[in-house]
Amino acid sequence: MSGFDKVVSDYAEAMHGLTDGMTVIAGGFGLCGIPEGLISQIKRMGTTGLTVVSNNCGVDGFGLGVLLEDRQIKKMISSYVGENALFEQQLLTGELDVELTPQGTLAEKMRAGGAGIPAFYTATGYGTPVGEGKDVKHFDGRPYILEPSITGDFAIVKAYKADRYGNCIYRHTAQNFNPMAATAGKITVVEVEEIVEPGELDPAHIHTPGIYVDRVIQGTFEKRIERKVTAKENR
Amino acid sequence: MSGFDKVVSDYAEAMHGLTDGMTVIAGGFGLCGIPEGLISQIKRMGTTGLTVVSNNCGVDGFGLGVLLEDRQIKKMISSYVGENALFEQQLLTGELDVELTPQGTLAEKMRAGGAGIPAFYTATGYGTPVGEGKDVKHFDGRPYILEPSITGDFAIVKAYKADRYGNCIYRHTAQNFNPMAATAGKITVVEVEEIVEPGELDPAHIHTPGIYVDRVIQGTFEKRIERKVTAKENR
Amino acid sequence: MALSREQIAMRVAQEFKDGSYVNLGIGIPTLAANYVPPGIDVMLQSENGLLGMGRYPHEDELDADMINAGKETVTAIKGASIFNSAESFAMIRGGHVDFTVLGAFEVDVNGNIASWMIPGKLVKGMGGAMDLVAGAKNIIVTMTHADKHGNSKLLPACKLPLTGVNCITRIITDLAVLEVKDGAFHLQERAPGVSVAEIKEKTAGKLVAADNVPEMQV
Amino acid sequence: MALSREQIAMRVAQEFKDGSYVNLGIGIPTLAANYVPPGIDVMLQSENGLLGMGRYPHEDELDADMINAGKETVTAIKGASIFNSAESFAMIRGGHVDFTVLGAFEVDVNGNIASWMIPGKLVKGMGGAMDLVAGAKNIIVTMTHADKHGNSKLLPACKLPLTGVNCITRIITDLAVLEVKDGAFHLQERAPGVSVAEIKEKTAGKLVAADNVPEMQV
Repeated sequence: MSGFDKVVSDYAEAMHGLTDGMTVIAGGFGLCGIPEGLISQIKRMGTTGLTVVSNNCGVDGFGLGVLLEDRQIKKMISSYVGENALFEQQLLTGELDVELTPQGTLAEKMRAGGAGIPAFYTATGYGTPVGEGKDVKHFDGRPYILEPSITGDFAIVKAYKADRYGNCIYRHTAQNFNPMAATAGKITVVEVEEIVEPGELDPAHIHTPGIYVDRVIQGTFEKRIERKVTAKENR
Repeated sequence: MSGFDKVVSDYAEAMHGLTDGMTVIAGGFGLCGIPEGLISQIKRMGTTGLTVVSNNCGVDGFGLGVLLEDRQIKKMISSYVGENALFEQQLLTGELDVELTPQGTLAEKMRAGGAGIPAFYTATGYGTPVGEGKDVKHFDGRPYILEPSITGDFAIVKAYKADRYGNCIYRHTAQNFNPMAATAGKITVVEVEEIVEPGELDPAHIHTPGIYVDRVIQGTFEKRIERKVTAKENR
Repeated sequence: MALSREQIAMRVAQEFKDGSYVNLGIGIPTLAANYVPPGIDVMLQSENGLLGMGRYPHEDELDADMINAGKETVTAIKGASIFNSAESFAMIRGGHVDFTVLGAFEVDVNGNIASWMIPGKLVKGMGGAMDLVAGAKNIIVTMTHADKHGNSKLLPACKLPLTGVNCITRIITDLAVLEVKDGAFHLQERAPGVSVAEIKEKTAGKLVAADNVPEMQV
Repeated sequence: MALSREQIAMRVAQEFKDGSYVNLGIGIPTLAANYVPPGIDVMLQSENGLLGMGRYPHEDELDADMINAGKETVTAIKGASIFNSAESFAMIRGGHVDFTVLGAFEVDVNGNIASWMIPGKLVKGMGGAMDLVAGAKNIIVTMTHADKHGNSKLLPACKLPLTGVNCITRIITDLAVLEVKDGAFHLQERAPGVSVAEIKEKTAGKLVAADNVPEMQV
């Protein structure tokens, strides 16, 4: 089954084909479950004019935040700016085009993009700035807005383990947006902690079937913690 | 956490509240992964005028097919009549109202119903009898039809294991429509092969989180095989 | 006297019913988890994909892959489930979460809420708040009755960009418990020692109060 | 001579590229799995929720929970994945399946296909066929060129209720391989010993054929 072997050996090969002006969908929530090495590779490549779809844009100096430093990102589609000062600054100065999108709508847009559903109705955002200019339809007397799906030229994903065929599992809450991102890229690249042989993952518990995955690369991860909070009570 | 204990002790309690004219969403594909005991309970209750949403309607004398015998079903929403003679006969005589729905659209309608999405666009069925009378919209030059979601008064589901909180896992291809059905019932009842204690199932590999589940009952299953085909070659 | 943050959280926790699935926003809402009354069990949903959120971890349990929606390190209870963001918001949008508790900048008499943006000043993004107010069965807003300049946050009409429309039915502030219906704030309870007159004065939107308004039990 | 079912299946299998994800309908399409050329690997998707379908089971491997979309007992290969029906059709609808092979009652010069219903006679339901023809990247229709009464199944316009519109680009019958484009059937290959004239005669829709049409290699 060598035709299904998705493993690539270096980051250049992993992100081969990424060019200026492309759309990149990235998994991760805050700094949790982010494809650290693939992001570094994009920084190294210096690709510019990117549209990046990701719930957050990392923090200053880590995660997707590093792509803001060299102005590689033209537009962010995110739900949360949070405490990323450079993100907020580039947003307020208008340097960066930001399409703030509710978190659940963002997740569903990625899923819909991967699933061949071009648009869906949701109550989320009706009557708010998010709903402005969008098609409204009533169902059972309640107003909903039409939200188009999202697909990307590339999807960059962080998984825990993947087999050579690209079947992936995620660890704990590092799952987050990764499975949806994986479905929505024309080229989907997965960076993993461990590559295993086909048959090692339980077929019934695979989070992302390999059909969505084009390339798999073994990564090393810093796994920075954004907010370390520990229990005050003794055990 | 007794408030989260969903386990009920008998079938009467499991299907309590089902009344004439209700909509029941059922998991299962053919005879695989069907809630055998819950179906028997509906037959025992003699509830009539039901709308049943299920990919198939069992076979003559087994699965949902038994509900056709006493004319308990007023309407079926299914993708496949197949070799169920009584189903086909009641359809052709007009005794049974049948809304034939493409399999993928049916699965997505259930998922959307559970996920608070009232309708979505799909290319499936455009230009066919399925698309007749439905809203059409073009995206990227291609026509799509608007499909409304489905919810039910009850959802009846077959799982492999569930814990007391209603977290479920499915076995092999007995998963099929069950996870979507589970999300789309006002009251969701799950019949399982084994009830386990909370903590026994790996949190990252639960197929149906307990939040969707109202009642869990231990069942016994015949698991009839519809088409037994075996390998001709020797090992 | 006006309630402390902890007391507001205590009063919020009294709303929960046994067996409730609850999503708590950052700040006062999160504190409510500490004050769930005896005999009542709730399960916490964190919208990044965790149902059955537990306590904070001890040092040796710290795990970068185990966080909540506030990006804090957490643990999971026995019987928890972990899933992707689409599934998490399917739960929320589909109305499967029983209670959502969140903060706000402003709420008005029509149940509109503004909580995510102050134009020209503060842009944090809406995160999951718009989905939560559009989806949850019961939404409880917790906030101080007035901002730090003394301006009422309970208005005839929200001025800031909205998070959701006609969705807020219950508000718990440092001064009062209010129900929102029929275009008015209906005073249900007042903080111990706080008069109806004071609450009326600090409520810019229409306030309806009975003759006898009981004190909160906190 | 017209091809046998097995020969049609053989010719279908020549279409597959190494590393293709393939969904095979019931009947001749399923047979194609037996004739995949050496050096080519395909992974079979079964729309009830299985990617990486394997051979039929031996008696001692029989498992009621392990079936394919034809409801037959099957096995899974190493590296298979199993998932729910919504996920399965997300793959199909989203264009992730490379090849779909299915049977048909009729196909017309505009790439329309009818395969699921004969009014008043046969109502089996469309199953997953409508999703498959709307979603897959390459769709191959396999069927006999004419029905058992000798009537052509390649028409100027389908008469039966449609399964999908403008979606069929490739047809493999017992007589020919045809491409559908620009409102005509374009003859690519003919069955060994079958003349272009015979194919033309048995094709009711417009047929375009070059002077030299090669024979199929089966």
